Amino acid sequence: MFIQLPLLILLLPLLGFILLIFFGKKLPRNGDWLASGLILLAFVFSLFLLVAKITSHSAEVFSSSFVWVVVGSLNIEFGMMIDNLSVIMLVVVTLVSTLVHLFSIGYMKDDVRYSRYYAYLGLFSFSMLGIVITNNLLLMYVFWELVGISSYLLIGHWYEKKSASNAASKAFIVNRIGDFGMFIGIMILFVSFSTFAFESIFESIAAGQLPFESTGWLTAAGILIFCGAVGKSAQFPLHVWLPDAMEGPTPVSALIHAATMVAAGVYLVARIFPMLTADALLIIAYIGAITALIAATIAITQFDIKKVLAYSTISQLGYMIMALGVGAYTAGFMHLVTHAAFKAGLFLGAGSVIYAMHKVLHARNDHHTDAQDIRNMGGLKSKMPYTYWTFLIFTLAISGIPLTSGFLSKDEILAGTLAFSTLNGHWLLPLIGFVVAGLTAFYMFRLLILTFHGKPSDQSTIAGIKESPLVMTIPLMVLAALSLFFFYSYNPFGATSGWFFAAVERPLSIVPELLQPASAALFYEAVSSVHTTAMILSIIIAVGGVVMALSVYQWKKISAEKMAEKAGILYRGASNKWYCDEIYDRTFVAGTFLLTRVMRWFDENIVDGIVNGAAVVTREFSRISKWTDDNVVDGLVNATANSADRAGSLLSKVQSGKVQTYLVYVIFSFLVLFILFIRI
Amino acid sequence: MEYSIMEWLSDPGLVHFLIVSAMLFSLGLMAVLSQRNVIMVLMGVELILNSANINFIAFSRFTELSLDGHMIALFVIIIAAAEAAVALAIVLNVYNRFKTINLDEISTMKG
Amino acid sequence: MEFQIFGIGILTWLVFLPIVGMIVVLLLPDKKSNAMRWTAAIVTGLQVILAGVIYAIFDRAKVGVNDIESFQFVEQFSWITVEAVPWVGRIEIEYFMGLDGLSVLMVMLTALIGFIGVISSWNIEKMVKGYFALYLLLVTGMMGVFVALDFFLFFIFWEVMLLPMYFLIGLWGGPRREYAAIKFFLYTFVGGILMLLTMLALYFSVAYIDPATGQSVHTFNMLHMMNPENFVEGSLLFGVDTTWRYVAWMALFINFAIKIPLFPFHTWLPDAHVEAPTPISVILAGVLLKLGAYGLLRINFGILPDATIYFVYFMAALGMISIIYGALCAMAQDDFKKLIAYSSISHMGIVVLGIAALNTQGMVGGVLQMFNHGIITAVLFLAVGVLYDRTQKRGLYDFGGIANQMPRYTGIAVVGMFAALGLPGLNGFVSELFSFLGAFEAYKWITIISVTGIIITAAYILWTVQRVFLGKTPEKLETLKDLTLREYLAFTPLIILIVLLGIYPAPAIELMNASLAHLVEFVTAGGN
Amino acid sequence: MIEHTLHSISQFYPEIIVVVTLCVIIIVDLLVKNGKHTTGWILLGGLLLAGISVIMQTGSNLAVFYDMVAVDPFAVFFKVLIILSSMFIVLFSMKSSELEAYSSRYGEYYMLLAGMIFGMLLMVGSTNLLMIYLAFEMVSISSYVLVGYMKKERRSSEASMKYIIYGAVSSGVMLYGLSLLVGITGATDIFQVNSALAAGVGESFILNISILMIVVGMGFKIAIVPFHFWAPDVYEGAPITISAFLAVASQIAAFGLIVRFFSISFIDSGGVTATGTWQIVEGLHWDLLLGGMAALAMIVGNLTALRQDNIKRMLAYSSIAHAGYMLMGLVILAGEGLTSIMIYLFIYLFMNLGAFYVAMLFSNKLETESIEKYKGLGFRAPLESIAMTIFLVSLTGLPPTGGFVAKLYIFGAAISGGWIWLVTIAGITTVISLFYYIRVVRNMYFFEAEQGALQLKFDLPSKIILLLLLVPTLLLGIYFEPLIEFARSSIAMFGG
Amino acid sequence: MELTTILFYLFALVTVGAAAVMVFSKNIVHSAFALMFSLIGVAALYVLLYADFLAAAQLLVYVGGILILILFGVMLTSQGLTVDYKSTTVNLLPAALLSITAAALLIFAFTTTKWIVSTPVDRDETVYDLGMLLMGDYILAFIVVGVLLLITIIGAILMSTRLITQTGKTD
Repeated sequence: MFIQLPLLILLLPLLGFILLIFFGKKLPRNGDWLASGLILLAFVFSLFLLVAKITSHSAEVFSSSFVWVVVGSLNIEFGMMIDNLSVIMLVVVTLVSTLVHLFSIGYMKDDVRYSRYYAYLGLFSFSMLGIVITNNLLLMYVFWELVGISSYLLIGHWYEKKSASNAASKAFIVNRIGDFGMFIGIMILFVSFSTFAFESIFESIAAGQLPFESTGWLTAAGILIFCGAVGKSAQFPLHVWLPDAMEGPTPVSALIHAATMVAAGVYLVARIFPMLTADALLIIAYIGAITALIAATIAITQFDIKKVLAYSTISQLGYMIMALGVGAYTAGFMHLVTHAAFKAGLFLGAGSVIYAMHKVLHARNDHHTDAQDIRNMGGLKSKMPYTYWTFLIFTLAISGIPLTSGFLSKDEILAGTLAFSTLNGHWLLPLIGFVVAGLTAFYMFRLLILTFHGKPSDQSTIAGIKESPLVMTIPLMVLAALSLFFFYSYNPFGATSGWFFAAVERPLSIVPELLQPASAALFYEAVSSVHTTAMILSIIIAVGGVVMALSVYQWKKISAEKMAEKAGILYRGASNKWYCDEIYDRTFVAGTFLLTRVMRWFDENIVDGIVNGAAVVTREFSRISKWTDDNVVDGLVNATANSADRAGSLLSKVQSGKVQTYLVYVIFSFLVLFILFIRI
Repeated sequence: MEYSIMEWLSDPGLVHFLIVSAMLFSLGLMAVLSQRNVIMVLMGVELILNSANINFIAFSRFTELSLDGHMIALFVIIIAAAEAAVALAIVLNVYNRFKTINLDEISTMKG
Repeated sequence: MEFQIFGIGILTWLVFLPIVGMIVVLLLPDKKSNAMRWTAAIVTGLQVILAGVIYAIFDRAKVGVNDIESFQFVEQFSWITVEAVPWVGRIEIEYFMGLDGLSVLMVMLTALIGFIGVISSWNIEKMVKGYFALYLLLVTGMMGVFVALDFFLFFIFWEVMLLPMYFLIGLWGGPRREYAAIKFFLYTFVGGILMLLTMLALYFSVAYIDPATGQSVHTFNMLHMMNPENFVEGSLLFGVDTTWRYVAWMALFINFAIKIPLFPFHTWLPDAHVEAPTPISVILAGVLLKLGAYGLLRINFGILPDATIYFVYFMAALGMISIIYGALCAMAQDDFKKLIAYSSISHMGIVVLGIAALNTQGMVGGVLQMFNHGIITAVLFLAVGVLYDRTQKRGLYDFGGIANQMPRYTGIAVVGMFAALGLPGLNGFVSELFSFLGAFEAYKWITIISVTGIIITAAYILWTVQRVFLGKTPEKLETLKDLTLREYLAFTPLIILIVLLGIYPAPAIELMNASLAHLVEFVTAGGN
Repeated sequence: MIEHTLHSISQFYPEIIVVVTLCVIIIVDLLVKNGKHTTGWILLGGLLLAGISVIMQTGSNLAVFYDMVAVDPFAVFFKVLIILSSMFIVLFSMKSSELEAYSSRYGEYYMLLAGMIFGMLLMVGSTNLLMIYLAFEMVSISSYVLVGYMKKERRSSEASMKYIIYGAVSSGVMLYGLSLLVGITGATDIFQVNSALAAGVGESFILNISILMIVVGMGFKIAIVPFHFWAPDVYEGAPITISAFLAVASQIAAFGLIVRFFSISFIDSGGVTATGTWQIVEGLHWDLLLGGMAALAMIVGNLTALRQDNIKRMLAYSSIAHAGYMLMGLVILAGEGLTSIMIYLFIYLFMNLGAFYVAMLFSNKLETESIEKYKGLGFRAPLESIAMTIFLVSLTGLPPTGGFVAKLYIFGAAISGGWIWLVTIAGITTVISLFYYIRVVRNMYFFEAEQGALQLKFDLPSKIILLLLLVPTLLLGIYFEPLIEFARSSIAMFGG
Repeated sequence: MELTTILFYLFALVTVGAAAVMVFSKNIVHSAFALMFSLIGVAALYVLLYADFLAAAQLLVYVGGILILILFGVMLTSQGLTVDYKSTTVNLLPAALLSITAAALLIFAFTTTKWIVSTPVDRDETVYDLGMLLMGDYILAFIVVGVLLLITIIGAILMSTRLITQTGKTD
């Protein structure tokens, strides 16, 4: 059951994809019911699997492989692996996917490529599920790329818009850069261990084998594979694609760019966690921290509702990565799960708002007002009650207010970073953690307030707003419910006592002892000692952030503009996304383009020139092809060939047409040959 | 055995004849290479052939070649005559076409 | 050997069927252009069937390479024998053909691409007779190179391709076809001369003792050349790691590098591709480039293994440069065909990198990449051809929004593009994967640098997709029609192969596994 | 004495037949003056008979006329080639329209042709220095006149004059060289020359001078650089048939002479060494000398040909280059080299005659020899253009044509002889040669014919002659075993 | 000093001197006559070398035949009645250099070579022996020369007579 069922779950969305891509337009309702039904079925199976696994075989790992191809004497195997991590992910993916499918029925109703959209959703779900259940790096990489391509297709769904197709390409290429690292990491491991399977790799490392006999390469391998996560989970410095990816339909953002695909990086790190050395983990932690901080600061300054959420996502992903880096494995993974729920909810909520705005604007034939700019909104609370209340719950959850799921996971992460700093002295990590917690609360409430509270800038627009249809609000409600604490732990202030912590345990490190991070036991001891402190601090900071937001935007005690002015360069930096895009454009992108042009020039002039050989031959070419040039060309050719009375050139004089001159040369050659000949 | 120059000079042998032939050869060559007039060139050719003939006859007398040298020389004389006849016929024909027998003016084909 | 049709071996049929077709085409009256088309289609179609038969009965366990016993479908008989020349010994040239794991996949590729080329040639209207006659001659040449086991025969087939190609580009090509044609001719001819000289040097250095008569026989037989014991003591290429062996290796390498084409011998390719008519581009990229890599494997690796080991690093480095350089140049192109041409350089660089690894993964990757690249570029060139037929344009900026007008076409083309980009699930990925895996084992840094090529590849391919297919449809393109049935016919088998081999490459890999493993063993042992 | 003479005559049928044919032509020409090719047919018949009698000489190996001439397989091979090419030339002449203006002089034309053929047949058999010179002059004097046959043409006259001046001087120099050789060795028979040299005359300085002087004369005949200057002008000025004859038959005969002369006179009679190479007479290095000249010929011939627009002139330079390739065979001091020369000549006969023939056909219709004017001919004269393409491709040396086999053997011989530098130059120049050959092809095919240009129609005999040349050119590229056997058995006497 | 020595130097002087006059004379008719003297000198040298028949042949063929031919050539190719006998030169410097080098080279070679000299045979007359040789060893050459002369005659006639075209007009 633990092998067949996951396979079925995996294949259901693929079936949907194939059916819809070929027959989508011929099916009634363009097949949305088919796609949704299939994914729902997958969800049901996943849920069943989760329950069965957690309750009856919690500690076991089910694995199955088959030989994909034989290369030389090597068997390259493919297979899958079901453990608690993967069953939880299965449920998360299928659930969010199901809800997004449902939501899209409303949201994408009038789209020209409706069936194509659902097909791509199916492709995405299939690939994502593949990442979840695979048991080896190669297949992981395969699905990794496939989610990349489905993400590309979905971001570029409205490809008539230049910005959309740009964003799609950008997302894919930036991801490729990360995947480049991952690929090299995989190569290192494969070349060393001749296998792609996690299990076998770990066994080999545990047995003391190291890639190229070097601990440095082991660390490098870990970091390189993590590069994949950097790309996919939009970690600094490869985070630039995610905000742009908001060009895709909002449900897609919810599914791919908030809940599942971007979390794949976190999942990957969790998968390879045992083989990461302390050095690698530290780098991971810092990358996460930096990402969290940068994204949070940017989020404060954004006005596009989806952009705010996008940066928030990056920030939260940074959190998760940081958590894994410091060793708070379970907390990090749990944040993935909880975040999936509330961030998907936030996006769908935003989608609901945008849908409503768009409808009004469309009805008014207004194509200038930006349906996504929060400055054009305000006071939507009464118009869209369902959306508002669910949105509020999500906001609370992400801000880490107690009684929400977000509080549980975030609190554990903060405690983890604190514990880490007590163990290793890296105090910057908890500091960033807490600052970001405060920033998160602030910008999320800013968003909430500006969107739903206060006065709209244009009353007439808001007047026409209507609540979205049920098919869109029901997913919101489901997700809102899932953002509450009791799904994860009966204790609202402590996640450790819940089933989740029991089910997902931090695996043992298998790297050589000297390279290991602090052991789980040591770590948890430290965590428990700082837990209370962390919790109190986090609550204070979260509430502080909320209050701050309220005082600026709700009560207008503090002027946002003045604050921005005071922050000066910091504000400008943040509002311009710390110029990451610009820097990349000016350096890497421009550099590459320059290089390509240089290469092209080089190729068309230098290489062609040199390879074409002696100048004579080259000129002969052009002469033959054009038959026109007679200056340099003829000079050279004549030098070797002949032409009457060209001074200085023996050969060109030779065939002068005068027989006596010929004879002079004959006799001369005779003498020359004689001199050469006699010497020999 | 030591020869003085005078002794050498006073006893004309093979080498003396050969030297005469060499001088004749180079004079013939000179005519061939430098005279513009075709007929002068042909006269030069005759000189060259004659110089070769002197060689043959000289060898015939001074080495073991015996009468073979005479024989060859005889044939060379005949061939020289034949060649001269054909050459002059061609020259006449060229003269009819070009109205000149200056070799360097007869060069429409070159390159 | 074991499989004959009317008493003639299957390989002979395979190679010379197109010649039969050519004669038929030549004999047909000038007006009957359709009959000529059908003749070509039937002949190449028969080749596909024969290739299918070979696939079905090919024994996957036999290794081939340097062992005559384990070659399959062997046809060997003396072609030219001059008995006992006093100062040379016996002279022998054989009609010697056979298949092993190295060549079988290429034969299939040639058959398939040859057939598809005919389909896509259907709308050629200019001098149909000449076109198909030359085309079929070309196919014979290509097929012959892949099955020849006698160097002389190999060389003949190799050079036979030159002239038809020259005319096919020069007569049916684009505006600068003449320049492209002569450039192609010149490059290949230079290589050919180098190969000729090396072949002769090999011939005079190799002599085997005929067991029947005890005579020492000079031979062009490649398998005899692969046996180091057959090198005559004191001959030019006798010994191991001698300068002349390096020189010979280099001469052969340059010849093959020109065909592959490797940087810096590649500049004929963009011109040839751009100017050639669509089906010829397909053939050129689909099969002709593979001849180079195949030659490297069969001849450089097989006959001069010691020099191969000596130069292998150099080869890998050139592979790397080609990958990066080709990709960068591709990115800078505005011409669709030129872009694909440069991408071919890049992709063939992967082949070289893979086989330079001198391990099974790399070799398998390399050879599979040859096959896959053949399929993929065929799709891409066909795709360009479809647009060119409709608009007479090839500039990337001439298009946009094609996806709206021609959704099915877009789907197919984009699958091809993604396969070229190395998307998992499509065949390009599998071969690139194994090539890189193998190469990484041998050369860490070279491979790491090479892998950056796939990023650039992604960039230019996506950019191309965006420029051509995405965006708003300009008005002038609004009348475009989607694919016709004939075009479908050309695309479908290729797309099926792309997907099939992407998901499950084993059917292709198992064909060559044993041979390549043996070749690796053979070369790394220095040929002993 | 009389017995020997009579016996010699019985071994001398081919030459006698040619001379008799000559006489018959004179008589017939006096009787019948109809401006038709009657005399041509007579010559053709005579050649046929001569050919048959040559073939009947196969296998005999003797010296006739008091060791003046040898009748041996080597001579037979070359005689076959000479007669074959002569027959083609006679056929060409019957199809040539530039000769038609002189139809009243057909008799003389064929007489001179017969004389030239007679000289060539003597050339390849001569083993006596006097006979060599006589044969040489025989060929020369006839060809001087034939080159100037088109009397009304300025360039024909000019060519014949240049030719005779150049030829007279060259043969004069050669004669001088011969006289020195005779003086040094005291012998006129080349076998005696050889034994005298092998006995050690020891005077390498004067010997070298004499050999070089002989090389000047012989180099003039095969138009090898640097003694080639006459060739382009003469080929251009002469009637195409005669250009072709000079380029092929004359080349063949001269090579026969050179090969025999050098490899008998200057090879140490000790014969073949253990490694299969020959020893040269001490103090001589004509292999390097000839090698250098071969290299020069390949370079100069091919490079200069690039610039030519006149097809005859281009083919002249190409012939110079081919002479260079063939000469490579002689510098290799082994039987393979000679075999490869003979194979080359055999194939060269068909392909070069073919190229000249198509050029002639085109110039018959187009009245121009400019390659530029060939534009669009590929569509106006399909068969002829295809044939031309094949001939040129064969001259380039691409398989599956005979030219490839020829190059293969020459290159192979050079490599096996260790002359890598020479063969490298040969390779490079072969690439260069591609340009000018392919330019003709390009002009024929890659340009549209001018507006209103008509199809060129050729009569059936023309096409049959074409096929007679085309088929061997192609066939020899695929199956050449008999040719090799023939060539190989013909030089058995040199290899011991 | 013996008579033969004096005669040798005399004849040698005549031969070479006349040849030099021939080469350097500006008047072509003068040159022709100088050539005659040179050829007579050669004939005299032949006599010194006991080649009586050859000397006779030289006088007959050369002086009697070739020279007349040359003079005819001079006459026929001179412009009309106003005879321009001027002969000018080209390539003077290279020609002189090459000729002198050639002469120097040859003389150097001749003087340094150790010739295998046998005792000179003082022949009475050579005609009979030559006749025997001509009918014996050199019979083939004799015949060939016959054919050659035939060809020459045909050739010379072909080249020098005016062409009668088919329409009957002369060229």
